[in-house]
Amino acid sequence: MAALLEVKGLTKFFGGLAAVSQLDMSVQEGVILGLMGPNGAGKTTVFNLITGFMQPSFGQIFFQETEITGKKPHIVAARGIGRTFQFAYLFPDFTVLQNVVASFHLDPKCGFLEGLFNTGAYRRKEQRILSEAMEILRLVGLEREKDVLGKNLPHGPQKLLTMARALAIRPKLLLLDEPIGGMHFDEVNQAISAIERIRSQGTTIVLVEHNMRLMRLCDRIVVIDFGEKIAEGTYEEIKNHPEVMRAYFGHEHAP
Amino acid sequence: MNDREKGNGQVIGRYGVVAVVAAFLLLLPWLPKVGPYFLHVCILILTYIIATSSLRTIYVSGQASVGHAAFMGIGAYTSAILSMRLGWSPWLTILIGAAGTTIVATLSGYLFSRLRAIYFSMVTLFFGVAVEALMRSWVSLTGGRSGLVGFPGIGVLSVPGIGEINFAASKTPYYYLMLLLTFFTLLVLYRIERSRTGMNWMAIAQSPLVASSIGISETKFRMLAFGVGCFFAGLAGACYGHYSGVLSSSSFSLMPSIYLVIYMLLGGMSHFAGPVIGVVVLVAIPEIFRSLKEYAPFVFGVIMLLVIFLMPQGLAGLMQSGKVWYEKTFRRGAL
Amino acid sequence: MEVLTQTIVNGIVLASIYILVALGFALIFSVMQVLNFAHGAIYMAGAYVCYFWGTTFGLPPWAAIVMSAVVLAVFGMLLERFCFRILEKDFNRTLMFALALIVMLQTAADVTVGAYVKRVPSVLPGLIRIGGSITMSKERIIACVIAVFLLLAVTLLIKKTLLGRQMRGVAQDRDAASLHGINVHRIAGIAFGLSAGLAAVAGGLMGSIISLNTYMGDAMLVKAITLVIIAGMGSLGGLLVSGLIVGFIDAVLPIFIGGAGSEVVAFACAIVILLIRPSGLFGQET
Amino acid sequence: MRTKKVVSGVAIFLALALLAVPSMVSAQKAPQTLKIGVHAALTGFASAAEIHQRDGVLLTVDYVNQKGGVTVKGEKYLLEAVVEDNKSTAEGSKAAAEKLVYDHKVKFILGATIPYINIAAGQVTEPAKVIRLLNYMCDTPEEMNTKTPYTFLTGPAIRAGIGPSMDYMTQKFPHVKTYSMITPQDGAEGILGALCEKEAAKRGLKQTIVVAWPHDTTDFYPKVTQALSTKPDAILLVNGYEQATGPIIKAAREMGFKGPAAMANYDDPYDIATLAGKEFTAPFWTHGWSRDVNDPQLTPDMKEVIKRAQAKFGKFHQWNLWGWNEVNMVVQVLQKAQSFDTAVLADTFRKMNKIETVWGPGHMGGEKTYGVKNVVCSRVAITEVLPDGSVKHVKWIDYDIP
Repeated sequence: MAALLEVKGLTKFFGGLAAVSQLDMSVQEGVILGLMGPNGAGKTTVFNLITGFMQPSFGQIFFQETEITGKKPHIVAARGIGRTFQFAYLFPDFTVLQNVVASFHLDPKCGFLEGLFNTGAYRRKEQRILSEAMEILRLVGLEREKDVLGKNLPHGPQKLLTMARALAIRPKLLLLDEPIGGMHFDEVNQAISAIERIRSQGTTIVLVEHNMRLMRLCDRIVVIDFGEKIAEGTYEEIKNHPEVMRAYFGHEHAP
Repeated sequence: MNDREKGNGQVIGRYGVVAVVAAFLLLLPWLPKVGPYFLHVCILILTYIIATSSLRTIYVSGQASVGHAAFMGIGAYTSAILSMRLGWSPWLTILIGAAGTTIVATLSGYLFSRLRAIYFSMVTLFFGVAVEALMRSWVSLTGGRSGLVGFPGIGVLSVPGIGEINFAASKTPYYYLMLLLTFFTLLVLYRIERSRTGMNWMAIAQSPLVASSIGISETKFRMLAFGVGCFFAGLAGACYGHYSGVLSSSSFSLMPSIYLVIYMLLGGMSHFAGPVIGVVVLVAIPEIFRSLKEYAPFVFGVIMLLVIFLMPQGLAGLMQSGKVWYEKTFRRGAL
Repeated sequence: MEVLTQTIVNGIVLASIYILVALGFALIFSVMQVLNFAHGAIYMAGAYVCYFWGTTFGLPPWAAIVMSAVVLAVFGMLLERFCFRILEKDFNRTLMFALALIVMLQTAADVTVGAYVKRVPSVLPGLIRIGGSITMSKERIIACVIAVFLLLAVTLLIKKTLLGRQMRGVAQDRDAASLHGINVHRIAGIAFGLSAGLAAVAGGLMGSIISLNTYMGDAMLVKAITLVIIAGMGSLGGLLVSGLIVGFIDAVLPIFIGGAGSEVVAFACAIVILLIRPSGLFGQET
Repeated sequence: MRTKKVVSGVAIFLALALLAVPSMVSAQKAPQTLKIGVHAALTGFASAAEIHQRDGVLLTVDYVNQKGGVTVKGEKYLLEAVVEDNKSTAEGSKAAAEKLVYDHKVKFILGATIPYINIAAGQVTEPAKVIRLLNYMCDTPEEMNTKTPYTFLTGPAIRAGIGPSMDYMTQKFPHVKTYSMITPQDGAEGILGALCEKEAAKRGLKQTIVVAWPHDTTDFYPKVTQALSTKPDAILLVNGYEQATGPIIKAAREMGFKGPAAMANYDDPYDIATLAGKEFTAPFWTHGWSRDVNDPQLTPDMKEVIKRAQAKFGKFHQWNLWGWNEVNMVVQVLQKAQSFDTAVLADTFRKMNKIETVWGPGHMGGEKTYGVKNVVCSRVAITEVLPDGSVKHVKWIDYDIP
């Protein structure tokens, strides 16, 4: 079966040096793919290239057999790729619920005029959106904080909220950039269970993470270092892969 | 139980207030001691309310424009020149003026949408002064510094049923026209802001990055906001032009633009009612202090300073905290 | 021939004064992140204070300029201490305060001395002859010299001295600077005083070249902003170039274009540059 | 937080208190007064001159009232000047006119100077049939025409000065054959340019170029360069005001122009000498007036104004004369017409073939030029600035506008 996301020879230069070079990667429908690598390996750059926040120097990106290379972020999102950011970027002056509701911009395609005349259809749509948004909040376990302003949330819940927001565009592919970075223990559990539930709903996920617990969830793992792919395989295969060892610990045998 | 009663009471109270205000505004021209000059000031206030509220719409989408008066100018001059040169009816030319303004605004809005924050403010500032300089120097078209005169007023409108309304005879028809337009403007702007479009605008204002990650096109929605805002600016400008009967470029230069911003910020940008309050206060109070002659601007300045240092949320914010305080005491009374 | 020379010299004169004003505007922006729209009004106030010292107190012109610079510098520091510092990090209120300041200063000038036609007594009246036919006014030349001297001084101050290094530090990263034990408020105060002082000197010099009026600040504010934008925020060298560009536009174009056409051209240039290079000609790409 | 609320409460109280004050002030009124509206720029760029016109009106009103006011149909009326600021803008002008016409219900408005301000005010006063006395007007057709029967020009007309200036030029500087004209870009430049060309042709002079400068010009070098580029024998300034005229002369001299410079207008010679630099203003003359109270050629009225202005404001400005002139026009017309019906008043005004201006005897004219006989013609002064920077009244020249 054809891959959901196909990345061919992706390359990005910053000035002289290559942040990503000749990266090939394909994500099958319904899997969780882990993108691993030491700091500065170029993981976030790969995300930015896929979602159109950066223009690749070379290479192509296909999503569902159609090329999305260098498309604008909002177009990529409309195609069905949701993402979170390494930092908990959100709408600080919206409540938690509004943060999620805002993300329903793409669905349903509500027209300017419908909104202006506040038609019955429009109101029904907004009602439906509201209930769906609550569902998503329940999924990540934020239903109780729904009326808190985004900026007043602690860091952990903020990260969960960004996940909920990305989920709200009903993505076929979800890119999570360090979804549990900076969370403390029970928040991590919350996040992991959320990710499992998302996956069980059949959403494909690519996630960047150092945390081994999270990596165990992954069906496949791609390891990159200095922008190049050094290994690919299941968690077990990767765990003792010499290249990975060198990349992480500088020598071949595990600590 | 008690609460529900109170709730009903408040609801009734709110509608009561609205009804009273509406009645007042509608009956204003017929009240005793309301002379033509009073109406003139009211018409001025209504014009500025339209302009300032539309400016706020642009700010809601995170675009701090400092050239709004220029767009009023474009509307005013377009309408005036068309009605003068081609002899078209002002009713038509006003609409054309507003439409023309929207086109200019949407195009420039598209170009400017690549700039954010201060850089956007700066480019709008330059656009404003450039337009004003153009109006000033293109004497053959705009009459230059001596101003454009001799274009028709709205004149006589015959409405089946009501009969003939002569706009030239008194200010009352103009007052009602502007009142209607203001109501229309506020209604439309309010609806848009409360609709998903408004939500997208606020989203972009808060974080363009996140907004684009959830599929909101920054360019499109910023253009939309700019277009909508400037449409009403053009409308206000065109109507005012035909009312005043003389246009001079100096009315659309940097300072008028800045005054619109002042009205808005002083009223309180975060509240929809902010611009309305700001304009009413800042236009009405200097009028009361006309007798101070060349010292009058001090009053303006003092009010500004008071608001800046005592009311961070602007006058509207003050109103709200006042309401909160009132409700607190009300509840205390009830218990 | 003489026309050419005079025009060129005049271009340089205007440029130097514009740069003097723009420098202050840029300084405040980069150090405090404040768009000080009142900068033009301060320039106007400088001219009037200078006139005041020169006529009412009968100081010699150069002393009048120095004194007005001092007065305005103090005024600027007070503004920073008691107004802008309070409104810190609130862009809208800062902007509003600047606008209120314009209203207050203009009205003050209007009701005190405004109504009478006046001119700051010039530092060095009279003409000089270059070659046979070319004459030039000494005061324009001297204005240019003073301006250039001040520009050099300020540039050295910013580039070479400890204070300057601290200023640049604050401009780059306020928090980091304060972490390194730099008294950010002190720096901001000094920057504000410096900027106001420069504006005052420019006002004094311009006030002897042209006649005073209470709205002379508006045009100058727009000029300053144009310079800063074309140059790019926080680029000193850029200011030099953009200043010369605008100065020559103002000195040359009106000769050929009637009325206010030259302004249209200048602003159009600014818009185009902004759209092509938002960070200005010399600003570092963000 | 609480304190903040309290303080803001106080602030509002203060604001309200402030509101109360002016209403109280405007409460008391003297009986049997006749209100006269003053429509002057107290703020904005035109204020530099028009504030002094206002002052002139005020001191003249005192003068007239001291003399017992005006007698109409046996009733004595004291004058009261109500001043409104036209803010030097079209809106401001319209608003001020509205205020004067509808709130103060004045029958006379002593008017403004700048074309678009005059025109904007006319939009209000003409329909309301209120008599408006302009100080000055730039001859743009909208300012005065057959549709403005209630607008009068009482100050010296701009076109009156041009001829005399040229005559003086040809007499005193016979070598002058060409001149270039410098004028503000206020919409009148075309009309005035053509007018001057015609006048010049009569006197065998040639107008090489018309240079128009925008109102907010900061540096006049470029415009003067443009004017001097045609190598004229003289420069003729028409229209404009001191803040511009001074720097223009200064620039011309700095660029090495030594020929005669004429201001065919009523700018104050003292101000111009100050701005242009006393040492190198001459040879220069204007139609503004000398302040030398010992000069026998000055009219008694002028001396009276100068004395009173120095007593009242500590300083005389020639725009005080305009104010004085306007008020006395009103008084004369009222006494002649013995009525408050503006139609009658306007009619009487037009018919006055003898009327006293502050500058001497005058009569009505302008029927052929403007279509209405609403222009007061009297005489213009030639006032020269001597090489030492002192000012000398040369002569009076009577004029008539057909």
